[in-house]
Amino acid sequence: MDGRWYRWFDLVLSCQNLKALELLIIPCLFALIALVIPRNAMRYYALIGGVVSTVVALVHAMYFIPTTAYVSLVDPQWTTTFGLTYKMGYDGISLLMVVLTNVITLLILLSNFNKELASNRMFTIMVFFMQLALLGVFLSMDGLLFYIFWEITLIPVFLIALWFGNPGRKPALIKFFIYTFVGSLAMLLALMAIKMGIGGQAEAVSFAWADLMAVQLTSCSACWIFGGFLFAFAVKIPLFPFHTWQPDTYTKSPMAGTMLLSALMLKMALYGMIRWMIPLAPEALESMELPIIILATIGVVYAAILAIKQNDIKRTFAFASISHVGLIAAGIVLWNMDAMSGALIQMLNHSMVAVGLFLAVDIIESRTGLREMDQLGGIAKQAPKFAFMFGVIGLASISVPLTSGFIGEFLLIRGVYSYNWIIGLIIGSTLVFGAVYTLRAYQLSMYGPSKNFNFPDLAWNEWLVFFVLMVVIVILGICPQLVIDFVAPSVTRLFEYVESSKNIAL
Amino acid sequence: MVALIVLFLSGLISLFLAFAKKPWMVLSTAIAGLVAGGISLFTEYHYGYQLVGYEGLKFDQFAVFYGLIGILFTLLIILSGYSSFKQNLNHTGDYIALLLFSLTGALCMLAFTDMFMFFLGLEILSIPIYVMAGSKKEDNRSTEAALKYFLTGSFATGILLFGIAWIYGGTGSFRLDEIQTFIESNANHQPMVYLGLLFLLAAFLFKVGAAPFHFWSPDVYDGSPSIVTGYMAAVVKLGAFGAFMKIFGMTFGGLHDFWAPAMMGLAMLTMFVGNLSALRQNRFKRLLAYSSITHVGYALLTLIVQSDESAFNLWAYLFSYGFSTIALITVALIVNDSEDRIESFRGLIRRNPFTGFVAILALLSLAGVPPLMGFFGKYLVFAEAISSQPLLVVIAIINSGIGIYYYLRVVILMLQKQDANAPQTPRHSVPALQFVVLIVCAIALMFGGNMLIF
Amino acid sequence: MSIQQLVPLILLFPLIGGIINGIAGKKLPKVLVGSLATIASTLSFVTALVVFFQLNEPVKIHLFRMIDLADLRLSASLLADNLSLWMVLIITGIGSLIHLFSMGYMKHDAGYSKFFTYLNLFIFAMLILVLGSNYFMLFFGWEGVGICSYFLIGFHYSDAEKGMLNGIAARKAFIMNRIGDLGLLIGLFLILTQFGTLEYQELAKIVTVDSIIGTPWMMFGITMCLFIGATGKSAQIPLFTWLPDAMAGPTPVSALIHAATMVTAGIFLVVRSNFLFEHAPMTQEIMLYIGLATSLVAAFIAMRQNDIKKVLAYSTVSQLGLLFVALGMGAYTAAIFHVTTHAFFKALLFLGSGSVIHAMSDEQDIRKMGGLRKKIPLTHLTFLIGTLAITGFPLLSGFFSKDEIVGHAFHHNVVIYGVLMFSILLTAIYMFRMYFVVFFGTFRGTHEQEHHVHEGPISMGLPLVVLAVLSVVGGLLNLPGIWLKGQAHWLSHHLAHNVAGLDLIKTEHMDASVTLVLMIIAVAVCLGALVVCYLVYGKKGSVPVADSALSGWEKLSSNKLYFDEVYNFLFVRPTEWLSIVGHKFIEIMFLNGIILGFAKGIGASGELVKKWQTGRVNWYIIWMVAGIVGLILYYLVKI
Amino acid sequence: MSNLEIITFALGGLTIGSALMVILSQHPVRSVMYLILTFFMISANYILMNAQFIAIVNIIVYAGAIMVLLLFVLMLLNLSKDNEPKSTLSMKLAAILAGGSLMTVLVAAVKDAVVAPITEVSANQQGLVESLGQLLFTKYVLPFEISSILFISAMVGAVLLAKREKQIID
Amino acid sequence: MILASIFESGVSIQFYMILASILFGIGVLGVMLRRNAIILLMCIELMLNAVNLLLVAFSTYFGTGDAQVFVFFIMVVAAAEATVGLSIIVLLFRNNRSVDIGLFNKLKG
Repeated sequence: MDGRWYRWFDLVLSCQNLKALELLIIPCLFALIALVIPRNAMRYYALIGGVVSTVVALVHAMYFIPTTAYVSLVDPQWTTTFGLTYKMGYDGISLLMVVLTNVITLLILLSNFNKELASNRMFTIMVFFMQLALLGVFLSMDGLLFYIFWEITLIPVFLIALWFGNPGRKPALIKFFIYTFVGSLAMLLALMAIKMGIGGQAEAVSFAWADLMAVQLTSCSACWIFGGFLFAFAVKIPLFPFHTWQPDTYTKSPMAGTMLLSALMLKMALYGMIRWMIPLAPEALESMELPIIILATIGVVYAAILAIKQNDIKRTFAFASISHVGLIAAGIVLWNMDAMSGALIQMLNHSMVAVGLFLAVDIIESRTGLREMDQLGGIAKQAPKFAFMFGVIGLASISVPLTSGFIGEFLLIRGVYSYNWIIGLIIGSTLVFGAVYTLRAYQLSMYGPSKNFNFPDLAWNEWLVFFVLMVVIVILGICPQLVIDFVAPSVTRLFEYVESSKNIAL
Repeated sequence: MVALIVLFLSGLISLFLAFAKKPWMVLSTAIAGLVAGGISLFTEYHYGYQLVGYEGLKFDQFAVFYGLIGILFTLLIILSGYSSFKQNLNHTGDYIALLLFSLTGALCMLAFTDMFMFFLGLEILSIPIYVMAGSKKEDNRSTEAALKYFLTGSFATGILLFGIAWIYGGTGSFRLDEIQTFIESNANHQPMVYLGLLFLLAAFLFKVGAAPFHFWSPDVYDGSPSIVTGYMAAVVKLGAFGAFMKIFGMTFGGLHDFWAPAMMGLAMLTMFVGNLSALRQNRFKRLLAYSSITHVGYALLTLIVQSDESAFNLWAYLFSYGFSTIALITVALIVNDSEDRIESFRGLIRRNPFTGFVAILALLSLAGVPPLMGFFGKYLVFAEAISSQPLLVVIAIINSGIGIYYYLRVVILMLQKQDANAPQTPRHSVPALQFVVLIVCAIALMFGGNMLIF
Repeated sequence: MSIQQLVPLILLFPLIGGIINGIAGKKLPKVLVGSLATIASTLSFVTALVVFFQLNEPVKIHLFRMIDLADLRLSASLLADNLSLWMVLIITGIGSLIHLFSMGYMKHDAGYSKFFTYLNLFIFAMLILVLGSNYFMLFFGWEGVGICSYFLIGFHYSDAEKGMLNGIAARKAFIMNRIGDLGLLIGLFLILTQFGTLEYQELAKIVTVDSIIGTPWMMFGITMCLFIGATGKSAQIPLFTWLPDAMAGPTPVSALIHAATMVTAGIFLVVRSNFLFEHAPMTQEIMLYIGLATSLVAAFIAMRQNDIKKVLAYSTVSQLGLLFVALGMGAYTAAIFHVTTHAFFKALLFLGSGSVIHAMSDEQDIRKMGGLRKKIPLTHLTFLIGTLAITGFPLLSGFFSKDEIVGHAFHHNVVIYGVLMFSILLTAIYMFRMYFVVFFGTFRGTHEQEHHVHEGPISMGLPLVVLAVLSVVGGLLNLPGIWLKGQAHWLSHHLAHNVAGLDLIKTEHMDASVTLVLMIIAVAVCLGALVVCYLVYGKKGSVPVADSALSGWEKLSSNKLYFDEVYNFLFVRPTEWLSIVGHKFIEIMFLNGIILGFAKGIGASGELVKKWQTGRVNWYIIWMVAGIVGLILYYLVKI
Repeated sequence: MSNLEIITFALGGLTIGSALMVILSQHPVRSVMYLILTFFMISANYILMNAQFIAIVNIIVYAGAIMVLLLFVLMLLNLSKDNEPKSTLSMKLAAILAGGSLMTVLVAAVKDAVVAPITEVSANQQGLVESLGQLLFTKYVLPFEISSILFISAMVGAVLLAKREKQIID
Repeated sequence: MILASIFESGVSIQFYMILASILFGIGVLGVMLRRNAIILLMCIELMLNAVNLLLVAFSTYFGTGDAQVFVFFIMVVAAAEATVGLSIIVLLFRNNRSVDIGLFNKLKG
């Protein structure tokens, strides 16, 4: 116990290596200043915040040289007794997610711009708070820090859903919170296990990523640790049998909540798989690969089939989301360059599509008050711009060529296919089923003669959101190599790192 | 030692100053006494001052740091309870003096070196609280709580004494160091040692409120005046756990293999009982009581897993737990209706944003949501335990998962809008002292956790 | 400009046209929109012509890297060779004509600019499909045309009565195509796994007999997957039911996409992959029989269809079946030849039918027409030429192209020849039946319609005339040896490079006298059908009866052999059933039930534990004592 | 068996008997009386064990002060009637089961105990006032002083609880 | 008169250990069985006396006085507890006109 009491005071002295942290500080500042911004200026303020953070992220991306692989932001030279090191930094993969986070946050703010919600102080604060937490997740290079940020993300999204969500949300939200919380606890368990040396291996020096990587696991404990992570991520993604919170939560959340959940929080879990789950316990990958892929495949087909006859349009897209992300998860555990590139591209695509689709749903809902497809219809005639944009997003969702969705799914299905052709064939059916439910949803709501509700076409901010999404989708669909070049060195480095750490173990 | 005297004297002076019917004088005496006590405690440790002649009390690092948070919590509780204390001018001095006396008992329980001081300290800690529990004299619930606390507490005292007697019979000494030496130097022990140990264990489990010795705590927490509940949860528990750690973590460390499995079983039982009972509670303090039972289950992990860090981990855990409890009790004092229903928190965040915010922080901290202090407390305990007792940690984690439900229920209630047709609950004004308490708690809950793990 | 620069231009014109129309089309005057689109398409055609005459050897144009991974290099590049340019000429040529036709046909449609946007984009996608230098590009175009087709089929989605139905037809088309696409995609994966590249030229070099010895199953797998893709796009059994439904789209769309170009993408795919198919005889056999069956089934169904466009649609399916028979026999140039002529006369027929529909104020049922011969003479004349061409009337284009396939079939297997001839006979019968019912007899429409019947504007007439001329003279492209020594088989020679001269050899070794006999039989079949139909429908003027009055084979034919019903029963219903049942039972009751069960179980045990807290001190102490007893027992047991 | 042993065992039996009567008598006053008797028996035991000071204090404090206080309260509250409600059968059964098994396991645990051999046989003067006084005011003076806190809090508590508040409206 | 230590004349320490255990057990039994709060208080005193007996027995057996001082403190505490306990009981009686602890079960669940 000696000395512990005084170590508090050493903290200030030992911070030596703090580099530019503006990525994290900007949302933090914007969240704080939002407390004193007058209500009628809030929407502009929020938009400025989104733009600033996006620009900063883009500048980081511009100055990022893919081949240097890792840029450190915080690298204290000390370690706390309990191993929390506060190490933060990014490589290509992280930076990609950082840019994605900031862009999506901006889009979320923008898409809410013409709503009453945008003037809400708490909403603005929560969005920035969420951005901060997400950036923390993607930038953390310390296991415990990762976990902490991971858990923090739960709070703003929960509050957004709770305060601004649809009627009857409480049970769904409680289910969501507890489910994901329990999942995260499993991850905490795994992190502690790997740090504290369960199953005979030596204790790790700290929670720093590299230190955790250095731990040699026995294959048994590797499986447990892998499983702990997997549970946390599987709940958040969600993979097949752990998805039951998702449709309810998506349906009951407000647009911003749904977007945050599907476009960003879900990516967090996938990112976690790439950065933490597999690298920390690669020994278990061999035995866990097939079960995960099988679960993913079941999820892909199952959710797609369920989506076919849903009447609630939001619920349809919720199931669609389950169906799509299963494929990404399968691609990640394949753990090879092709599938990983596909997974990353598809992650971007899924974010864009999620934002687009849920924005479309919200536009429909806020203008007609309806989400039931059998009562909708004829919107395309009244709002052709909207119909077009919705169509484009829908096409990206069913992975039509020239959209990023196609590239992603092409690489992913190919990856799964070369792993096992039967599974590849089954998982490939997502192309067919995806078309079935997406087009059904699109047609039932948009086609047909006009119904007796007034449907104004897109407002400028909505149009802008869709336009940005469309541009990103198409650019990625035509030049996926942009993304691949950006992340490939980092991914390669990650693979080599994992491979070398595995070799020592054997 | 000086701290003890200072605290006792300030209690005594408060008692008599109360005749002046100027409550602020009592309060300032108490605050001065607490501050002086804290400072003297710290300097005593720092300069190694030791009363000559008798070694019944030893203010080592352990005692000082446990004692300091005891003093801090008492200070916060007195500040928070002042507005209710001063309502009854006749007894303001009594209340504050009793709390201070009780605190001296807690200090004794943290600093004792033999069973005399331990036993006396325990009684000095308990007897004022028996009285305080019943201090709402016209309220049947309060008197019932006092009766239950008194009866079960005295019974537990009997158990404890029986245990001490057996220990004495087995080892021939009342002094902790002698007992420790005796236990560590002998391989096989007489049944008396084991019996004494088990009776002591039972008594301790009673004091901290672990199953199946926990039954008193929900009723007593529920019935007692809120401020007493806060004191019981924060300070009494601190004293009891401190002594527990001293006796079981240190003195009986040699017999760890014997008692740890039993304690493990009871810790699991405790977590489940606390958590499951808390799920369907409608009264806030009762919920808090069951939550505290669960937390006792977690804290027991530090005892089960013996390591160099145990004492610190326990300290950190109690530290984080105490702030949450005090914050919640303060909020309950400000907001709660006479029935103490959880429903009265509905829409708190809109009515009293600051109060609601602190309450939510405290609840989430209890639930162990990072980056609040409660998470780090929990984390320290679990991380230390995971390599030797993975199963126990898994069960604790499962319980954390169950526990989130009832915390979340209250949190959601606070966050919700009020029904349009429901009678509007008034905005509650927050007295300045309670506001200070809330601010201190909020800061501690938000940033204290990070400090804990340095 | 060099070919390297010209070829991308071919692609660029329709793309630019589409984009301009898409963005600004609503604000521009209609004439400008239409002519812009038409000019874009025409410019493509002209450029393609220039390239066509300049081209000596295949040219590959690399545009940019698309995906560049360790073992997966996919680039956006184009390949200009004889085959692709031939297809480009057909697409842009016929495309331009149809654009022109549409300017008149769609004049009164609200979605005028949207229509031309889609048309241009379709041309663009189709050009990518044929010009791409690898299967990946092909797949891009492949799906792209699917999407354009989807939007064009569902073009009138906001119609009061038929909007939703149009949508459903579009969706059906897209999904059935998607099933085929999945097959194609798997085929691509197989090729990648096996050969490591998707470039046609590299593949053609790699796939030598030596390198694939020992993997006949792989070749079979690859080609079957490609063929599945082709069945989807080219409407073969089992994926053909979408094409007749696709007639929900505007008529020019049917002409362009569902007759002349898109549906021949499957043919193009197989011809492109001939180096693969040549090594998979089993696939070729399967292809042949499927083509034969499709041809027969579609012809049979067409016999008792009364919607003018449906008849043409089934006729298209039937002709496509014929083409697959050719491909199955390895007669690639014959297939391309027939694709070309078929594009001419089928586009002509569709445009003609469009003209008829236009004249009849959107009436499509032939039973409500009749006697239009006098009222719209130009349409009548061109329609007649189209009909004669498709039925193989001597010396018209269809005669020669069909003849070549039939000749191959005769040499391949006489039974197949027989069945094929039967199918051709059926084709002749239903085509003449339709022709006579529409143009002969008395007018059977409403008075209003009669009053309104008129020829379309010049923009509609001109394409008809051009296509009619082409339908007449198209046969010259590939005259059989007995007709014009020396200049014979021009197209076959032209494409020889692409198909490695495989079937040219077969063609040239045909016996002249046999060819002559076969021709005579064909002529006999055609003329026989003409005479019979004239007698029944032309002279007697009998009108097809209502569907409900049919029985026996007629009922079967009229109900499309119940294909849709069977598919519904086998695939659609079970899936929907699964969806509903899965949601209700697996999702809600089982998976959610487990979670809720957990929650309920915990809640119930909470209630139980709460009961433990009785509120009575005695009990509390009893439990404490029990705890102590337990502890001591633990001691007694342990020590 | 020596006389002393016989006396000791008889005394032990009487102690147990009177203690049992405490919990078995229905009338509270009788219980108190039996308890006083038990205290006397225990004091006798103390004397047998040569602990005179404790024996005297036991009688003075317990039998004299505490029990009289109890009796006084009993009378004051008019509770001397035999009106204590019976516990339910299940509770009785559970209590007897728990208490019986407690005694059984206790006896089972201690019956084989071997207490450490006596090292100082000679020093048998501790039971006297003098030696205890020595201890109490030298070695254990701190607990002795600190027990004052206990008493003052007990006093304050008693006053706080038992005092009748002035009724504001009388 | 100073008696010789009883343990020198053949009585085993076991006897007092068992006697104290039984007395303690009787006290515990009483606490569990009775419902009159005052009787409960008495039973607790009985338990404390059993402890005292045990301690005095050990004290005599070991020949040290510490345990007797401890007994002294136990008595001190017992007195304080009795004071507080009785005042609680008086308070209860004043509010409820009864000291039957079976009636005080409003707090439960």
